[in-house]
Amino acid sequence: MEYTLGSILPILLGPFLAFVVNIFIVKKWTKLGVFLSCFGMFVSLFYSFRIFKDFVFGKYSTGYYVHKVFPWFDLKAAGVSNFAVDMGIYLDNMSAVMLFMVAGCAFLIHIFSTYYMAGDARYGRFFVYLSLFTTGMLGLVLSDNLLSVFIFWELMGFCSYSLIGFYYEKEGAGNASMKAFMTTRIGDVFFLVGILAIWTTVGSVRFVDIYAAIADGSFNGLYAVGLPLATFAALSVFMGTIGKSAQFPLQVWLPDAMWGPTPCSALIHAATMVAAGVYLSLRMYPLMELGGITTFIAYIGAITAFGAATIALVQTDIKAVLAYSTISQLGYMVLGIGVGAYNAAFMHLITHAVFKACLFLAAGSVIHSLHDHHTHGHVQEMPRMGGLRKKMPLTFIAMLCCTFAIAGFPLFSGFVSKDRILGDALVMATQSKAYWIPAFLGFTAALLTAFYMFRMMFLTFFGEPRDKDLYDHTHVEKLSWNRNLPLLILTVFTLGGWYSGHFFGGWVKIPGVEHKEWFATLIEKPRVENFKAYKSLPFGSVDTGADRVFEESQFNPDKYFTEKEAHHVHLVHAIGAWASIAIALAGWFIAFMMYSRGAWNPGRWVNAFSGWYRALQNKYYFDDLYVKGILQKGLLPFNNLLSRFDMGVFDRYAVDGWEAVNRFFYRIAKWVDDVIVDSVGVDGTGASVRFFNVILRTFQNGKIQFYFIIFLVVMVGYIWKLV
Amino acid sequence: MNGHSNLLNLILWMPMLGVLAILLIPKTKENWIRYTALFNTIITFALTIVLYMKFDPTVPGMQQYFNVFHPWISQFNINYSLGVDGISLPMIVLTSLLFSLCILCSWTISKSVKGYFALFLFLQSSVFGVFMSLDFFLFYVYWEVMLIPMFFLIGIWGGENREYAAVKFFLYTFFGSVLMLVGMVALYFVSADNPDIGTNTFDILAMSGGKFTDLSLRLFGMDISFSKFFFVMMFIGFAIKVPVFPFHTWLPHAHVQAPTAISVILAGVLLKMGTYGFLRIAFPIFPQASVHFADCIAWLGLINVVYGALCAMAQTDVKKLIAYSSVSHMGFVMLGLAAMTVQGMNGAVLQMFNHGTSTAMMFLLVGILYERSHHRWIVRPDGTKGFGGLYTQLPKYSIVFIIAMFASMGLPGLSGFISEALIFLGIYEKYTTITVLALFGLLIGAAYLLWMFKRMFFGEVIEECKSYTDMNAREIFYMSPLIVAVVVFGIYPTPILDVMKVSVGNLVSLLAKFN
Amino acid sequence: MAINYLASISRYVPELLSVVIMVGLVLIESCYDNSERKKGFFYAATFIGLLFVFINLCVSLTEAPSAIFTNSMVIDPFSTLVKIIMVLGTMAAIYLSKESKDIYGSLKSEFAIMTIGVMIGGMILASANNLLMVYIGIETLSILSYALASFKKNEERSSEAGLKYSLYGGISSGVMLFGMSHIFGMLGSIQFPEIMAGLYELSTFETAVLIPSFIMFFAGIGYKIACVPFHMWAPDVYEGSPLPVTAFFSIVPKVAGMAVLLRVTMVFFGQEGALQVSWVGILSVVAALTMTVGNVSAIGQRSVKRMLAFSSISHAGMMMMGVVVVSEIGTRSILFYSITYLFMTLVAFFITSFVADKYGNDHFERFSGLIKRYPMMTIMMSIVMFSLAGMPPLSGFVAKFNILSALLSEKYYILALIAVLNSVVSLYYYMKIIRLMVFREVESMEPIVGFGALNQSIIMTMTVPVVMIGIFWSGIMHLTEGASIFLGK
Amino acid sequence: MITLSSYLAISFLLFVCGIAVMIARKNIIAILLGVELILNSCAINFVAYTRFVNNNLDGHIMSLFIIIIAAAEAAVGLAIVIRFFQIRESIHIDDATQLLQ
Repeated sequence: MEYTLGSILPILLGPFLAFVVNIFIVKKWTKLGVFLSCFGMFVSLFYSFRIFKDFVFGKYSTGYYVHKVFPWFDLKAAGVSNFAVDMGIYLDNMSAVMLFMVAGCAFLIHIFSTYYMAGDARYGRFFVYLSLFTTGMLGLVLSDNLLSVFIFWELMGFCSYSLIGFYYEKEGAGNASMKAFMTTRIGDVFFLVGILAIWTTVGSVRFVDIYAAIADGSFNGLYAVGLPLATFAALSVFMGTIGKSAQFPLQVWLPDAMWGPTPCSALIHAATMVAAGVYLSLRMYPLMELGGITTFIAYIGAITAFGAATIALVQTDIKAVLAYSTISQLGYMVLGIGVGAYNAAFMHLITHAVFKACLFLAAGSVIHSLHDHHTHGHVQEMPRMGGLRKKMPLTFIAMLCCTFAIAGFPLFSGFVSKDRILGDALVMATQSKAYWIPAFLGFTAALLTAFYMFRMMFLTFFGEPRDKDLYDHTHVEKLSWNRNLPLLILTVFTLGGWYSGHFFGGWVKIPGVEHKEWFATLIEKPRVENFKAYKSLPFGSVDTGADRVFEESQFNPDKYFTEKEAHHVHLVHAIGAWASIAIALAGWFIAFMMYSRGAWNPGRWVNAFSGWYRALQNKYYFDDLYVKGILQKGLLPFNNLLSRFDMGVFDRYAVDGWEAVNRFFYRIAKWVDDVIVDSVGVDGTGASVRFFNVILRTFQNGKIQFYFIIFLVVMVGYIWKLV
Repeated sequence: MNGHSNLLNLILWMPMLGVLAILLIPKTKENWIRYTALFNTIITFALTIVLYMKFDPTVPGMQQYFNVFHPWISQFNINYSLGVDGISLPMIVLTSLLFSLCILCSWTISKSVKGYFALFLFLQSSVFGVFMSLDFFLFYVYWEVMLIPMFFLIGIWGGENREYAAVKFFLYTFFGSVLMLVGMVALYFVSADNPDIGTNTFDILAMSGGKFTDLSLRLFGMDISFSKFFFVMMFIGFAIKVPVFPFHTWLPHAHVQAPTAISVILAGVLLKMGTYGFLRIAFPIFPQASVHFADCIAWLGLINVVYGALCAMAQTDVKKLIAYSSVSHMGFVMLGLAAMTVQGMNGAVLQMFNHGTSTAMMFLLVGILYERSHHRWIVRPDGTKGFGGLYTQLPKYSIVFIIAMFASMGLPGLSGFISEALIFLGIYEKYTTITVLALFGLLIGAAYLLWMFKRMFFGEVIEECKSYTDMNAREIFYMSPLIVAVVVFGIYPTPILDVMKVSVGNLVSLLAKFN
Repeated sequence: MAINYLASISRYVPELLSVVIMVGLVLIESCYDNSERKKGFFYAATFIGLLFVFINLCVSLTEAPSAIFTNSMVIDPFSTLVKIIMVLGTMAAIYLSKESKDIYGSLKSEFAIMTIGVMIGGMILASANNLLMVYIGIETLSILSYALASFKKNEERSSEAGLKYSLYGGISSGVMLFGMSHIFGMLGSIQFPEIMAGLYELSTFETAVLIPSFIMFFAGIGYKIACVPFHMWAPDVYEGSPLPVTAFFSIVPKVAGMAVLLRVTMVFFGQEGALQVSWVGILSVVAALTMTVGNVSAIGQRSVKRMLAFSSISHAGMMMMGVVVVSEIGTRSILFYSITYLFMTLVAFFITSFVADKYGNDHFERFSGLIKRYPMMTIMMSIVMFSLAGMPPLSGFVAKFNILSALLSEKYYILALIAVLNSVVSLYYYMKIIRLMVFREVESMEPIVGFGALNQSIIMTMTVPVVMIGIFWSGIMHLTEGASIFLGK
Repeated sequence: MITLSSYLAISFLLFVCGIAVMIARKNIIAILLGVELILNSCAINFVAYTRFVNNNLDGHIMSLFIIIIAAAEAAVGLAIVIRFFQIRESIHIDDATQLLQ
């Protein structure tokens, strides 16, 4: 396949042009606009798939990449500077997979939105944002450098702001959107610091250049703010991930993101936005490794995974459960990065995107059906649901599959990816004691995940309806293509076989199907030494793919290990796999006992751990800490103080003060006079004037003889001074 | 010395022609006056576009083609000398653009229309003069003349406390500029001693290039470096205009009290004159001192960024908030100047332009709102909401506001980002700590704007906002060029960067010699 | 000898003509009874006469300098230019007195006669080339001024002003004379050229002995200029005198004093040495003090007249800065300053006077909202105020620029800084009046009688130079450059 | 032998007396007299210097003029004092303190 402008850019231009056109037309011709958005997305999906096909079915080589550059702007001045900023497109296996996933999910979410948002007053506008949002993510994936990553990254921040604040009549939406934007922006600022650090060191922010610089050792021996430069840069970039991917301690924004319409939650939580953070960390993995912060990353990931899972235990809002599960799963991905499970982390990103998109859409489907006739709003509270599987069987099936996937049941995608992460964590733990805690937290979180997901399932779909009135008003699910098709497609992709190559774990072979561990084969850590002499060509020139020879890669899971190590690793992986299965089942069992059978009363647990329960309900008080502690008690009073200082003190005394100084001298002059001659014939008009006149008399007291004295004193003074 | 084109003359005097025309129109024909002013500014804008088209971006320094030179005062070797280079061209274009938009925005002014528009055009001419002068004396004259219309425009058409604000603005700036005056005259007298110049001169270009590096002067029995001493003088003069902390306190007053159009001009153009002064005068003439004081400039820039942002956050008056945000944003320009690298300087000049457009949008929007509400409280002093639910009530307005707001906070894709990124890139290597801290200023910048937006636009429409009407055609019309500018230059900054990069590079290489 | 005198007289026409006018006016005054006809005739004679003086002076501006009356006076372009300024100031003051209500109707003609007398004193001072002429000039100037100060003879304040003025004048002229006598004793001559020649032959000890004498001499001149600390009389006198008198005082005696100070400095201290150092040292301190005290005092004033009076003190300080540099460029800048200052002050006093006549006082508040009633006058007043503060492109700025360039050409950086900072301070109170006129609401819409068409056009005519000199000052520069001081050799 | 220094001493004495009178006396007429004393001390100086040091007429002319001008000054001064007295009915200098800052 030829990589030209025409074959890559439509991915981006599809949704982008739809966005631009829609700005102008969507209000008047809503249907056309919506169609345009979906069509743009389809174009994007089509071209993404072409690339995906070329990379995965065509070249099938780990080293294959396409890099295209075109100039953006430059500051070239003869003899002074040669500085130029180029944009570019960098395609390798990872971005090809990512592109397909993003475009696919986004397309399906677009389709679903035509169902979900149809009655909304701002139906059209929603698609405007959606298009831009997708553009941002696709652009980020296509980017060949950190700067354009940052640009699209921020663009997504803006879109998430707009989408979360979509229902702007609600005060809460305003808070949530601002919170989302500000929290991620904290990470962004660090990310920008990282970009600057890298840019000034490497002289470029292209991935290939950074890899080459790492290989060349350009970072060695350099320091910034007391840290080795690589560590500093890696930490800064990772802070970007923490913000965007809602890692501890900046996880607070993501649950609030559900203020937006549910499809947009699906987009934020699955394909875009949060995925971007992990994607960035994966791209910058060599730097993280060089900076030696992988342990730190593992801890952050594990803490997030565990902490969010615990909070999810007590949520009653269906979307909130999903939101915390997202944070938790993102924690897994970050944990994966931390323990060196590069491949698995990325796979979890993809699998999670698929099943989480599906979960959210399904949740949306549920919520959309549950219409409260009293408040005229949708119902999201699980305590009011129950027994819905009869009313909406298709949604139920979709959601069940996804729950299996996320809980890590065998055969489903979540098992494939999560198990590998946990396995690698276990391997790391056996090698270094520092990793025991992340590994332990990871396994615990897996148990919790299974538990809270099944809790959600049981509460929603099983048992008796708890709000009879609501239940009765709920329509039986009618098949509609734009509601069920996306769910169906996504459900199909929750199967693990799409990713592992073996639909039945390798035990059952389907005849006629070649079983390839394509994912594990194609995605591997960037090997920086390969980039020492890279070649990037501007658009328009002949593609370099032809003159480079890429060998078809073979699956070799042990290529990083010696034989002895490989044995050990296999053993640990096997233990990990069985443990995960056991844990998933245990989670299901507890949830079953509690919420389906009612054998164990959750209330007792609540009472027993009431302190913890409260802490969990308050999300470990992070919001309180940030909003009340830091913002309301710290920053705002400080700002007010500063502002008052600025206008009250600074301005009054330092600036208006010059007049006061004048008056001061003026008064001193008067006062001196009062010492020399006492006051006679004060012509005061009022008490105050009199008072000041008595105290502060001038030289200019009107007494001519005093003037004479001054005259002579000064003159004698001059003479005395000069002679 | 004269170039082939009289374009600069034409641009400079066109508004004065407008002033004359307006003075001749009878007071009662208010619409005639408005249309004359509008017509005049549009012609001026067209002329600046012609200038832009004819401009040759490859020439470093002044474009001989456009030079205008007439002897003025032979005794002092003062000349009426105009020129344009890559640094002044964006400013000239920005000026003419903003002025023509502001005429539209002042359409509703009803108090002595004649005086308003006459002064307004007078202001435009003097601003052009500042950006075009190549003679220090001429520069100074325009620099000061500009204060007079400004004083009246704030003082007559301003808000409640306008008198105080006008006087403060005037005195502050006057204070700074007289220091500059001393520096200017001192330079004149030492310039003859320099073999490169040979004669007493006010010619900025002749004096540029670090020719006064080795001079010293005696003050109170101490030998002080001439260039450092007068750099500080000029620094204060320009810093007040920028405004750099601690010389910034006139700005909130002036902005809050000034009528909308004047706020726009003040923030959009006049503040840029300060940084332009650095680029045109302080840096080229005293490069060595500039390098010597770069640390101070950088720290002051940082203080501006953070302090301005923190103060902005505490404001309950929208306009004051935006005024402080200008303080913060001009801090970025100062940072870029302190960097003295290609990226930083280009970023600074670009930021001057971009801040001009984005902050103009903000002020125009606040003005539009003010016309409806007649107050500007986000939260009233008694704690009640001043605005609420504007998003629902004024959808078009809100969209434009969002664009302006995000442009102002430097969202990629909108104009502020590239300039800020360039500035940071330029300054990072030299001042890592400052960069990191300044980036937090950026963070706070987002915080106060979003917080303001949340408080004013989200939620239910409060009772008093229900009567507000959305933007009308005129308002949309004058906002649209700015929207286009903000978006286009955010995506594709080359049209501006191209004209200025060679000139800026010239300056950077000069400074590099002394680094 | 007789030929010599005849030649001298031919160079002395302006002064003689002025004397003739003065005497003639006395005659007219005494011959006619009080009628409108007399008034017309009287003023016609005054203005036509002064116009002749003016024309004569203008014509002689380009003539080569010469010493007349056995070297006791010099007629050089410098003195001629100073005289031109004084004549213009006098004419304007007389016109103002004619229109003003502050001068009693019956005394208006006397005012004209006396101001012409003061002007003659100033003329003598401007061309004085020996100590006697300086003394005679100062006394002529002073004695008539005493009378002018107490012109509102029924008013206690006015007569008190005259009293103070005369007593202060007495002591300072006495001190000056005492200094002069010792200078004469040490150097053996009262002629400037001879004194100058003698000065350079003195020993260090003798120089040191002379210094007190010079300081005493300076005290006399300083009193006339009203520079700090010899300014004490000025605020009281300015306040007590009628407004036209104040206007007159802030121009003619000041310019004359400045001329003689300049001449003395150039003649006696033109050469570098211990004398020059101490003289310049005193002058620079005095100049800085004068400016600052004048400005700071002006800030607190309620009355516009007093504000203008104080500001005239600070302007005198500014002009003295030009003396400090002791060079051609300083002379030039002072002359330039005087010319611009003349017009600015006149316009300011004219407008103030008419407003004050309307209300009976000249407090700042009386100017409130003037723009609503008299926009043109407001614009003129604003222009003048900005000009006084030194805003470009008005002539006040150019004048200050000249002074500044004189200072900086001799590298007096600190003085220059003091000078410019003072102009910031001055801007504050000048702006106050603009603020009131433009920004405030109008007190009443009643017309102000003084602002008739003629007066308005006169004020506008006088404002034209304020603007034009600010923009096209090359010609005036040329004029002042030509008007160098003739040292009498 | 009467030398120059004797004259100078006398004139200085007179000068100091004049100053003292001007400062110390409260009677306006007396103050005017003080002025006269000062002027006369100057006249003595001029004459003495001419007599002992310079043999030209400058000093004499000076002193003549001093006498004339002193008279004129005294005349105007007295006129003003009379005016003041008519209004204020006092010639006490401390009554002339209407004008002050």
